[in-house]
Amino acid sequence: MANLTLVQAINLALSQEMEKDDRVMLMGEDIGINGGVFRVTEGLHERFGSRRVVDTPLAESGIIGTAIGLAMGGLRPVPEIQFEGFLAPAYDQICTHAARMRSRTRAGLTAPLTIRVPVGGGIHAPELHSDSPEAIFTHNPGIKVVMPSSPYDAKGLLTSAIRDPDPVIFFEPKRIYRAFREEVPEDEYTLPIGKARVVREGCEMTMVSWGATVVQCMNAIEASGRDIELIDLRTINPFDMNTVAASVCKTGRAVVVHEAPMSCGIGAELSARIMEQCFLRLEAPVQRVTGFDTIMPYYKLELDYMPDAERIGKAISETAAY
Amino acid sequence: MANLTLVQAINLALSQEMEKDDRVMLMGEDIGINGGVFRVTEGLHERFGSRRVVDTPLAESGIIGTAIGLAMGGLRPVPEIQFEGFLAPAYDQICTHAARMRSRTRAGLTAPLTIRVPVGGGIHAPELHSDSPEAIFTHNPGIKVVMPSSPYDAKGLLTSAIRDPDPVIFFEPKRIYRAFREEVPEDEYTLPIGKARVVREGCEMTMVSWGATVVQCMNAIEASGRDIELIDLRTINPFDMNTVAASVCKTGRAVVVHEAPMSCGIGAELSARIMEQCFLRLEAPVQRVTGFDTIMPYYKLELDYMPDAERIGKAISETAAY
Amino acid sequence: MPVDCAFEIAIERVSILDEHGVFDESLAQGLIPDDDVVKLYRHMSMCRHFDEIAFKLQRSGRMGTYPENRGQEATSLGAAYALEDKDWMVTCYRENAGLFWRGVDPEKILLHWMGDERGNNISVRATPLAIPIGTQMLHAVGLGWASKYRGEDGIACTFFGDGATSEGDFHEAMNFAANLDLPVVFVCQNNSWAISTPTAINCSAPTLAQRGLAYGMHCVQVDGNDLFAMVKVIRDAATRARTESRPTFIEAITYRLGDHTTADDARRYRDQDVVDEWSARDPMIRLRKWLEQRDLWDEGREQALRTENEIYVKGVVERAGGIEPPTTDDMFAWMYSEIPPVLDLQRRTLRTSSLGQGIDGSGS
Amino acid sequence: MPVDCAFEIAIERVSILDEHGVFDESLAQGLIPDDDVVKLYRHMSMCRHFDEIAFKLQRSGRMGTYPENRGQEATSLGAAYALEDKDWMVTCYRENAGLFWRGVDPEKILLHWMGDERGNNISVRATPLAIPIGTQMLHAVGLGWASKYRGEDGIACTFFGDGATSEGDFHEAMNFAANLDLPVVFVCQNNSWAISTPTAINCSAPTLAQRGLAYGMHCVQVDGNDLFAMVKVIRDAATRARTESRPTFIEAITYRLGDHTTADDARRYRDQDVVDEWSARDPMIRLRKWLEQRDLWDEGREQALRTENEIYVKGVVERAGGIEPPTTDDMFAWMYSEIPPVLDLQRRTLRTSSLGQGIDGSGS
Ligand SMILES: Cc1ncc(C[n+]2csc(CCOP(=O)(O)OP(=O)(O)O)c2C)c(N)n1
Ligand SMILES: Cc1ncc(C[n+]2csc(CCOP(=O)(O)OP(=O)(O)O)c2C)c(N)n1
Ligand SMILES: [Mg+2]
Ligand SMILES: [Mg+2]
Repeated sequence: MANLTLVQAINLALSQEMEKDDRVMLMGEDIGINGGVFRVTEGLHERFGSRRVVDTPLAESGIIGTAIGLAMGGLRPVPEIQFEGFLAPAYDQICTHAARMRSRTRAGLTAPLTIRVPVGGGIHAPELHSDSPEAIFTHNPGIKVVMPSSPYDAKGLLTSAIRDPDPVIFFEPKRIYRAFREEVPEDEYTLPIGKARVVREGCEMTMVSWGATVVQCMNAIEASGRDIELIDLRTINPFDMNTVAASVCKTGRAVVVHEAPMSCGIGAELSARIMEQCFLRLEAPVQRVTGFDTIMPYYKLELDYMPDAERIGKAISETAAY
Repeated sequence: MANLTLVQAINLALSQEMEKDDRVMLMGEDIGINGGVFRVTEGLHERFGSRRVVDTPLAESGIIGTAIGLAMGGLRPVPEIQFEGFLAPAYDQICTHAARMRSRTRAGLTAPLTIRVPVGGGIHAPELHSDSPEAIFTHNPGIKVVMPSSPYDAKGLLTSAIRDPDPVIFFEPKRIYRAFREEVPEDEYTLPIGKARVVREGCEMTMVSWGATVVQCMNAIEASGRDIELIDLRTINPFDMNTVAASVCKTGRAVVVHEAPMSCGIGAELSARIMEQCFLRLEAPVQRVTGFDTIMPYYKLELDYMPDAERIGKAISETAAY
Repeated sequence: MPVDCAFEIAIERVSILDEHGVFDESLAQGLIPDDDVVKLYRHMSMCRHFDEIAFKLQRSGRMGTYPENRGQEATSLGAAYALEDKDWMVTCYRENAGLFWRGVDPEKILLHWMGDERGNNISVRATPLAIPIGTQMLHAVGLGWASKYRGEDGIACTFFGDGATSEGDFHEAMNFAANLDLPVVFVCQNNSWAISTPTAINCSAPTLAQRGLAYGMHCVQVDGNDLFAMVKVIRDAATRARTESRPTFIEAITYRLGDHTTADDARRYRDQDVVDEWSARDPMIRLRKWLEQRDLWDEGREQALRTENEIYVKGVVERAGGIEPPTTDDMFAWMYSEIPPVLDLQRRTLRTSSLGQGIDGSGS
Repeated sequence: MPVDCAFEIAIERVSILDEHGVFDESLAQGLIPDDDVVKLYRHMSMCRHFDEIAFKLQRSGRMGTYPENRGQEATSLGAAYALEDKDWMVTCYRENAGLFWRGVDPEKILLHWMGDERGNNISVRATPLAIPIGTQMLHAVGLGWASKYRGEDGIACTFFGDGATSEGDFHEAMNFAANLDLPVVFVCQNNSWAISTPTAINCSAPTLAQRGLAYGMHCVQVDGNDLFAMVKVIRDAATRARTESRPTFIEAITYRLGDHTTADDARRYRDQDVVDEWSARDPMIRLRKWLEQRDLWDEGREQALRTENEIYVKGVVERAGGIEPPTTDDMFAWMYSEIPPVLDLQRRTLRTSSLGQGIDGSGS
């Protein structure tokens, strides 16, 4: 066991998978000698050399498109996109090709790549460095979407993602890259993709979140003094509806929290499904605490945009009082 | 009044706006001499010349990126993207720039462009020619999304879109490009963006749809013999929640129908909002009849993917019986 | 000197057997054994017949949109002949001749255009026909890279049209291959048109070949209707890729004799005169003359071949048309390595709403 | 001849005042009046001071990430000097010198990096600093096109780094401008680095200038630290754009003397030796020498200028720091020309759920 930050846990997962499987290779902008702009790949270039840790040209579509080719060619590429905003130029290769290759060829060719991307707000970065596009890649079928909320989860989920035969986007909540440490086993382990984690049991209400906002949810729950069940989705696509539905059928009330804009976000999907599956048990409408339906503002206002313990707290009391 | 197809109504709107306003110009792949692959721009190159109807290089990001520049430079460009699948290479310019220019510059610069795109399945086309990405551009704030379901609406909405000071994606349901004709005024007129249309009043249930599926909904409603209120959303973003909520608060039951995959689709958002706003009036969970959470299959299976009168009919009976 | 020269270059154009029958013996030396030229001609002829039949299938409503390959056969066939089994061929959709030569079952290509994903499940090293223009070259770069990564000497050869070179992904693919030293051969089939768009709108430079100069890549222009020249430039490029791990950019000049696809009507935008001129440059005409001059071919063999082709393609069409239809299960079964529970519910019920269904999926 | 020449070209490199003080009188003839050289030097000096202060603001926690411009001032300033008010300048984020010359208030640039959109609301013909690399060139193409469309002779001049030339949008922009004959000047600031990535990974060709050959575009390489040479090549390019509506691609060779941004530590990936070499090529050093040789400048004026700069930049910082903070309303007010009802509800309640609210927005 070691006491690691999220950055360190990811670094450890990467190096262990590279150690174990020569097919695993890293590629991206500034990930080599520089160790990545967040230092997530620090030391890996030194250790594994430039065959396996590749500084690429500055071209996101090129990074993902060549990674798809590498994956179709039998490797397990782990491309990094420097910030989630720069998934946009790679959107076509991700949704048109990575997500479709298996179904298009009836599994004749597959694209088992793992796209690592820092995600979300809260670090006072310039525009397009603070967004949360997970719903976009969930509405587009064919690509798995994972987002850990802690160092332990990050290591286990990333290991699973790299070994997964399907393409995965692995979102790393940059706000908690170094926010806290956690005991993380030094040996390798996996955590199942598609399974949520019940962070905290409770019977008064269900709260669902993922990534950096899980921390805000915990704070809000503690401040509320209520007996709230908190579910960390961990995998956004395919999401673990059984765990969510079972919990809401038990508690009768639900709040979903995420940073992304509200409309057509994951919150909308969870809300709709909860209604479909727990309608007769619901004692209040599912409440969503999310980013607004606006552009994530420049950083002077970012904290006003992101759901915080106060806004979540309000939702808790309203839902409870309904 | 003339009896026009959807294609003809759009063509008429384009030529009237070009006639009226020299700032309006068309650009895209094969839209000039060839009149577009669906012949929507037929005759316009001949009439307005190659200054105002421009055949561009085969590059969707280039088309939208230069259109943004044209719009910032004071024109009203109306770029065509040949099929909705090819919005993907332009995703970055649309979401990163067109949608953000006004808020980024506090309206110092704006991008009033209207992106015309054929959308949806049902014409036995190759892959990527049959998708429905409207939710993607709704989850990304800053861009208006419009989809007509009839020639009359198409003309009025497109005229409004071109005159709108904000960027608009104007989705043209290709399945009904020539499926039927309708009386369309020859004089120019506008229809408000952001306002739904109650196609048919009813008090037993509310059905919400848009684009080509409105026709399927009508068929299903007629077959059901029930008193169902049908709302055509017409504008997807910003959508007219007041009309929807008022109707569901009246009927107590709702079915939403769309072709796009279910998860995080517009149906999810409508469902969630209906619950939020009409919870105590709801007598059944909001039902969604949508595409599956899979890639739109190659055309042998496309009709199995798309919601048809039968699937909609099932949803009607289930919701009524709940 | 305040104004001096920063860079200087010239690009070669290669032709071996031209439209007038002029043949460069020295360049052709050892290029293709006579027997193989016969085989290649026979293959081209089969492909041409396949193309005609595919066109008719569409016209008679038995197949969706189809892009005729007519007139461009030499380009991909020359390449396929020069490549090895371990190499990847990453094509667009007008390379039937090359794909069939490599062993792709023509039935698969029909299935593809019949709207059936099974047409893309092929066992040789070839990727599925690429519908989104200009995106597949990046996959070729990755495939070549994977081979190099493993220390193997397989390469990737990718095909795309003149129009495709306007897309950003084309640029990114060329740039990756050049800067990361990857074994890739880029073949641009300049057939004068991208649907109704003439090449000048997609590239107004004097040559398309010079696209490669931007990357310091070796570039060459070749007569794409000249099978011999195609074999030569691809072989040279393949060697460069295999031994030096350096990419090459090839502009193959050819012409789309048919409409863009069956959904197109080229008379709307081009003159028949030019089409006629190019018809005279058909790769098969010159090849047949060359063979006849050397007594390797005659009208009798041509007749026999025609009958053979008819029988063969008829069989292909029957197999493609006779395949049992896909089932709705197929929409779901291939999405992920294992079907997730929420999707499985949709598969089993063919419903998107779980209304009236328990969370275990039971119910209506 | 079966192998002949398809294309041949050479690219020029332009230098007027080099790092050793060598000055080409004939090329400089009539280029910049002496008075203006003094003004330009003074402006550069102000920008250099602004840069230092901005750096310090970040270090002291009063501003977010900031990209130093140090060492690259001549490139954008030379361009801005050669352009006219009616022209558009479409930059990345290392072109303060040029933007300030055109009249962008330095306060706006600070506001931008302080995380405030008001920093992008500028009244001259310049677009906001571009954060997404390689995307803004397309806007320049559209802006140039709009001017041509209206029959005006304004042009667009766009700036980007060496790294940006790897992005697909760069290619699409160049291709649109070349094929549609648009009045655009493309200026690549090749400063050797894209964060930690050396130019060779982004372009392994002998020159970056040759990127333009792919489009048949006029290309030129220039010493980007040479203000005179910059003015000359931009003026030539602007004339080509204005009178022939033809684009030009300029590779301006310069060097990033500082870290990529304040979030970067360049010592991790580059040798100080090379930085020192480039420090000697600083555009300000040679310009000051040139002025002093001609008695247009001396130590006294330098001292006075320093004081002036300090006072001026201090005022800028005070104005930027003193602006009242944005309100939450600002998140909503600028999204659309008119705020839609659903968004207005979010604005008024600062809530995303309408729980407990009537459909008219009343309620909690
Ligand atoms: C990204 C994308 N944009 C547009 C289209 C529509 N489209 C199909 S083929 C084609 C023209 C392709 O021209 P070219 O690359 O020259 O190939 P050719 O058809 O001539 O072989 C276009 C515009 C597409 N399939 N993909
Ligand atoms: C599309 C995109 N990808 C990645 C980044 C992160 N990033 C910011 S600056 C930069 C390097 C830019 O290099 P260059 O174009 O040479 O400009 P320079 O900083 O040297 O002026 C990178 C990778 C970004 N801002 N946008
Ligand atoms: Mg072509
Ligand atoms: Mg640089």
